[in-house]
Amino acid sequence: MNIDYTKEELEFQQEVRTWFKENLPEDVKRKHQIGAPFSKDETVAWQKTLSKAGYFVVGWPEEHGGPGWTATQRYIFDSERAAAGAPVGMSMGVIMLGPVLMAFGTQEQKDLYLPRIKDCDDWWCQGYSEPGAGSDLASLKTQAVLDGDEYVINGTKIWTTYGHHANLCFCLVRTDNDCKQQLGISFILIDMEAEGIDVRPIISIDGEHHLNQVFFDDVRVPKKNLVGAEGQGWTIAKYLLTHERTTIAGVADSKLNFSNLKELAKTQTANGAPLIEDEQLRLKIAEEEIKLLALEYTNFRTLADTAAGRAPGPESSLLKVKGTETQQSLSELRVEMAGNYAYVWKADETVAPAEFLHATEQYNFLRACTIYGGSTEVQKNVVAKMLLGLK
Amino acid sequence: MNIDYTKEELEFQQEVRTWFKENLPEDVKRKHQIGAPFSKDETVAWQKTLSKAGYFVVGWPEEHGGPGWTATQRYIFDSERAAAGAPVGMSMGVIMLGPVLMAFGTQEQKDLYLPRIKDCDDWWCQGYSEPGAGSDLASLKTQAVLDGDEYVINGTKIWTTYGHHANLCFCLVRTDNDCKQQLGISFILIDMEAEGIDVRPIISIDGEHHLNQVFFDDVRVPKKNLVGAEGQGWTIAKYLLTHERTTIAGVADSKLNFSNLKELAKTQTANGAPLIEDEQLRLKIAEEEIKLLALEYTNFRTLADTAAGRAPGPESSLLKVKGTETQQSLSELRVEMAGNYAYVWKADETVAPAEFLHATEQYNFLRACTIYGGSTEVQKNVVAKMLLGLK
Amino acid sequence: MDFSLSSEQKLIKDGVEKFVRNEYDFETRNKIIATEDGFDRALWKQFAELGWLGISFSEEDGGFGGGAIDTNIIMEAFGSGMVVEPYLATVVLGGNALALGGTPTQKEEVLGSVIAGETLLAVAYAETQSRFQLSDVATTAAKSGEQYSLNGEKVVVYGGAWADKVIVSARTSGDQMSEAGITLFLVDAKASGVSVTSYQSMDGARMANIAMKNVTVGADAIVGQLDQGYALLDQVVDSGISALCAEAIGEMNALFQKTLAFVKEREQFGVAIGSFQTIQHRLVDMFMAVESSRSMAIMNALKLSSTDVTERKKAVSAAKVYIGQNSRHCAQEAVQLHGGIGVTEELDIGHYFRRLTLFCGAFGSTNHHLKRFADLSD
Amino acid sequence: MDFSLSSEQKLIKDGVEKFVRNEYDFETRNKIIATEDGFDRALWKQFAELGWLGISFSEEDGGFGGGAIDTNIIMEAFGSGMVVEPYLATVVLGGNALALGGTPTQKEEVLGSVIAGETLLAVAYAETQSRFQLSDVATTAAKSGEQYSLNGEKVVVYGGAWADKVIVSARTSGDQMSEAGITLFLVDAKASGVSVTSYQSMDGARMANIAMKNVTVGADAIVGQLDQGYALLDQVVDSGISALCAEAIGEMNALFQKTLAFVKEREQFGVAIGSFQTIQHRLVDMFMAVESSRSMAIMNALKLSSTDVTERKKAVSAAKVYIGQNSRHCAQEAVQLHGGIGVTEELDIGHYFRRLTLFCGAFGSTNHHLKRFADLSD
Repeated sequence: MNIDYTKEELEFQQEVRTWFKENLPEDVKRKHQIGAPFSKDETVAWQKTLSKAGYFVVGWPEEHGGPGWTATQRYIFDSERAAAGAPVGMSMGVIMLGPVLMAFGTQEQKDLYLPRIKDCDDWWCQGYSEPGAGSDLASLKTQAVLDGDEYVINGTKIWTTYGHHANLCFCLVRTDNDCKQQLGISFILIDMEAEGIDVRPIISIDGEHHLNQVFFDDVRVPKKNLVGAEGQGWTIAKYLLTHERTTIAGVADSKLNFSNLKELAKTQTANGAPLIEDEQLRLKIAEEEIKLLALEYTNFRTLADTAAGRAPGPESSLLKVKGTETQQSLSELRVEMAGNYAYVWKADETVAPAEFLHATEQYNFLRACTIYGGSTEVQKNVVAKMLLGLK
Repeated sequence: MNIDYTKEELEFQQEVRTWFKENLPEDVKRKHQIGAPFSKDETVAWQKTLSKAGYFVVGWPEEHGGPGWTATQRYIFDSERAAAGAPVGMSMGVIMLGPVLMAFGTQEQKDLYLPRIKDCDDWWCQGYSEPGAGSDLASLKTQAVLDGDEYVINGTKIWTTYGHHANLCFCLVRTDNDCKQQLGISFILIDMEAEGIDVRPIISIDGEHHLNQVFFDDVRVPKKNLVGAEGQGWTIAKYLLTHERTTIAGVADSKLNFSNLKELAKTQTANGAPLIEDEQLRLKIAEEEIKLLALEYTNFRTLADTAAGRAPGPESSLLKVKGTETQQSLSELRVEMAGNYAYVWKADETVAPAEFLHATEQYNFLRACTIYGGSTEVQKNVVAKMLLGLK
Repeated sequence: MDFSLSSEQKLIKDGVEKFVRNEYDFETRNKIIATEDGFDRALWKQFAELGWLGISFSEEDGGFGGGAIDTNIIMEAFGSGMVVEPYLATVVLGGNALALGGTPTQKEEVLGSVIAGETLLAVAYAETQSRFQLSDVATTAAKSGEQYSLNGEKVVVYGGAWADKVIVSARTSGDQMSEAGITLFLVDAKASGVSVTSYQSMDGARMANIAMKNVTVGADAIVGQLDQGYALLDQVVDSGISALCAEAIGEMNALFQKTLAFVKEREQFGVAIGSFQTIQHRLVDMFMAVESSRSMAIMNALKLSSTDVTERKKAVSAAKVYIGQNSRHCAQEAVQLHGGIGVTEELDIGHYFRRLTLFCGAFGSTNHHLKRFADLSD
Repeated sequence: MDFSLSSEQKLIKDGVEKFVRNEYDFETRNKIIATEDGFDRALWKQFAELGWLGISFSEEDGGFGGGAIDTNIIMEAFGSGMVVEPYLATVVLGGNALALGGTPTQKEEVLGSVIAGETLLAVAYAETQSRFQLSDVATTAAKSGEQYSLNGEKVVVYGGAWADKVIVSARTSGDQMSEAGITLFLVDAKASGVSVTSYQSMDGARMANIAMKNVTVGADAIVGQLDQGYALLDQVVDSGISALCAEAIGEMNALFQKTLAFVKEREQFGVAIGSFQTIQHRLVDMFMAVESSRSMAIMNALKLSSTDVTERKKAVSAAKVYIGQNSRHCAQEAVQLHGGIGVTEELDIGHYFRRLTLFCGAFGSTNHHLKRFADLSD
């Protein structure tokens, strides 16, 4: 048992570290640090930079244009990326659709979409949730009816993250109403510019536009856009959710966030003394650091499993639950430290220090992280049933 | 709205305060303060002292030999009793059986038992729980079959507090197996010296003998010992549980315990300084004081309801839940303050300071207070169904 | 010992609750906060006509002789509808400052006008560096002749965007951190040298930073005693905290009631989610949080007028800590139990959440008041 | 990066687990702690024969060249059965003190005898006034000629009732609180002037207070360097904490497994209580507590031999805090979910509860280590 890197891994670490040092623009770093929102253009520009360096589709194998890294390399890259203060990017195509196409897509689909994802030429969004379905994903109602060579799609999807930025959507639709719920679901790719699609904004609790409701009114989609077989959608969705969970835990980013907060506690003052001289805050910070350490080593253990060729199992649920709790408690800590400035809303630096301008926005927004990607309650149900055998 | 006492109430308070000052023996006070266990003789002696002063059956109306106090007077008495450092005594007869007999008993039963309870001549125990029944009280199995003028009782009761001290037992038994569970239960009084009764000790997690399992093997009980009608046992039991809950909350005793702890924090030292100079401990103590204040005012509100003639409703469940949580967290605080001495078990003052000798015993023993008298989980089920209408 | 309301108090309670129910629904509120002004002056007039603005003031000051309990009744009902009109800033903070420390002239001219709904007030004490410490005052009031010249900046002033007059803490002597040497001044918001930078607070209301550059006032602008303003300010802020605690109860209770209704209706996996035991116990925990917090708000109101200053301050800090912790719990649970819809602007849940988040930090965070309580208890 | 066990380690693990399962059930343990001695000397011999007592020591010291991971494997398995034999006191604390600081003679004579199962050790540092502070030493070792005379009392000494030799911290120079000036001495428990008052600790094991009155030892009794004993003691105690954390994992996991089995079997209201969602989620929380704690124990073991002392100390304190909090949670939940039977002597649950309660305070409470961690992190 050891946590040492090999010589090659240390060299790789150095290489990545140097790249971020030389290529991460100051303004991107600053925005990320204070939690300010990014525009679509800003996001795309940064992702294209990553892409040119071969640092965008980091989890992909070489045969599909990825770097073919080991699990440890991926971990090193993500740690360095986060430690450098670089945002992870809104890459649903990379993390979610890519692996699905590699596993279930036709050769034509792979040839068409994977290179465009790799080069950050498409913006994919995800069409899973529906109003009324919530955590009960399998009850989805959006219909896809085959008409000649096309599916005709009717229904609505909700919580579509950055649907207003996306030109493509991977979507779960119902192709069969007469079988067991889960077996009637298919996975299909939809052009967001197609006729009959209406994207309406949902403003989040942080006052920003991240989410949308998407309406489909007789939208025609070529049959060849089906991924996998008809009725295979639920299998694909589950495959994908497991991949999503470990990412959502966001350990590396929480570590950066924490060290920023700790620095703030030393530099910001109250009553003439640094905030950290308040014993209560000092111990709270220590406690967060300890919790992060536990999260990091749990992450290591999952990583070691992945590296050993075992698929991330229900244990990834734990990581999701604990990781998102940590994100929330760190955002609470920032609000705490902001003091009076926590009340300020959508103001600028003339009114409050930049470090605290977005503190409550983030606190608000992160309430969602224990809801999306399978809520904490659903994760616990899964663990109870799958791991503990409780019925 | 006000929390002021009337002139008469203030005089009453003074009277009670003086009595305790003059009549509470130092050794009883000290034992209670450090949480040392009392023998049967010690308990009876103290209760007889209370009884002679008219301070034993404090909740009883005048017609049955009680003082006929108002709810406020009862509150004042209990506060003064606790503040004086006097134990409440093991008075199941007073708190539980007394009210039941007054409401459901025959004249003969009243005449026979109530005076003896008042004078502390009998020690009553409670026969409710059974192995396997737990929180599902209504599933009890102990049978009482009528045979002439006597019931013949077979079965077993568990968690019988001080059953080894008791000469009498009030008991729930099944008199009918063919109706709805709840309707087949009766309430009966049993002589603990009767033939066929076997009392076996259960040692608690604090290493002390408080509890017992009682076995009934063809125990014959006169029919006149039935309280209420056959099948009325469940109604009586519910009546009784409501009475029990507010008592279990133990707000006044927690207040005394808290002020003892705070005093200890000022007088005991670590690294040459009083414990309370540790900021973390100081704030923890402050937090406990604040929680106690909330509990006290919730208690006031329930009291005001009772004083206004409304029976304590499901709100008493809240008091039970919060009150027992407080008892547990105060006991944790004492263990925390005991430092190294918390590990010492059944030792004496040559080994560790008296204040900490019983710290872990109490911490251990109080784990039970969220289990007995209707566990926290059961209380929450009750509130969810009765108050919130959740099904 | 009596925890019941008088018949007058019951009338007020019914009145305010009815108003919120019938005239201040979520949609109405959204429209109000979207206006340039950010609050509804017509409604404010209506409050004045109903007597709500004068309820807690003595009859000789033009009020109705009520007290903290009456204030709490109004604030709790306002909380249930997240009323943004500046009752706290104008009536509770500003009004109390004048009622407790105002000269006869100030009372007659300004407090009377407040009760009539014609003047809006704010109390401005926080500064960039001061965080929650009332005694940390860098703003100066230099005397020259019979006049005082005020210089400095006050930040995050509740209702500061709307105030006609602002009661400002300034240093007339002593060090920046000392309690002695602070004086309160009544300053006209339109006076020369006053500049108000207003902005939204996270609950949709308006706050302001208020800068003063050579603002000249006379000695008749002093509220309370020269150099003795700290104790008065402390008492005024305590009354604000007490009122805000009551408002928080209204918000917590609204969240609890709405969440309870939601879990009874919302179906997942073919049944109402309120049938899941985990959800049931979490609702019970919310209910307990609301009811215990209510006990604390009552405790606080009963002790607010205590002549024992330590007792008052302990009560206020205890309530702030306890209701702070419990309201945070309720707010987070309400959002989590609502799921996705709970984190949108569309539903009122998120707005209650923000309002309670603001409450937790207002006039001193939970941690600040826990320490204050501990200091007073030693 | 590799989190797997070597094949030797797997063998040890299987061996110790098998021993606990087959030869150390709850009834056996109860019999052992009820004996006068309070532990089983025959079993101790067996541990020696199996090589368990020497596993973590270097080959030149007569051991098998293992490390903290190996110690943890044994301690976790011992934890699963609450083994009371003095592995922690003798092998981990005493053994490490000699391995790290012993003279060649001490190693040959004493450590060798420890590994052979013939000598039992204890490390005695706590005093009445010292609480968790290793540097607070009032016991004195006054030099006269070539001899030292020890005076003072050590309290709550782990395994102190059984020890043949005790490693004692005493002050050879400096103030009572100073880190400098502390020396460790190897003292024979039967030496003239040593009196041992032994008693039960709450887990059924035996502890002792050890008083020394004019106990005379030579300079060859010094373990480590004169006046430099603090750093060594600190490292020794850290190794003890690390091992105890592993033991706690064994106990937590046993509680989790037993509670899981219980809720699947126990019926109330006609169904297994494990079918209630609240119970299910609480089991999941316990499971998460065990697994995250395991991560921390691994972290700790990996950093224990770090030459960066701050890194080592931070790791140890972090693990103590985290596993302390989580083990308390698990222990309380296990008892609560078992209901009445969970608070009796009869069932093992209450015994695990007590053992974990002891763990939480051992070698510094959660609060003590949280502060130590914060001090090291600033």
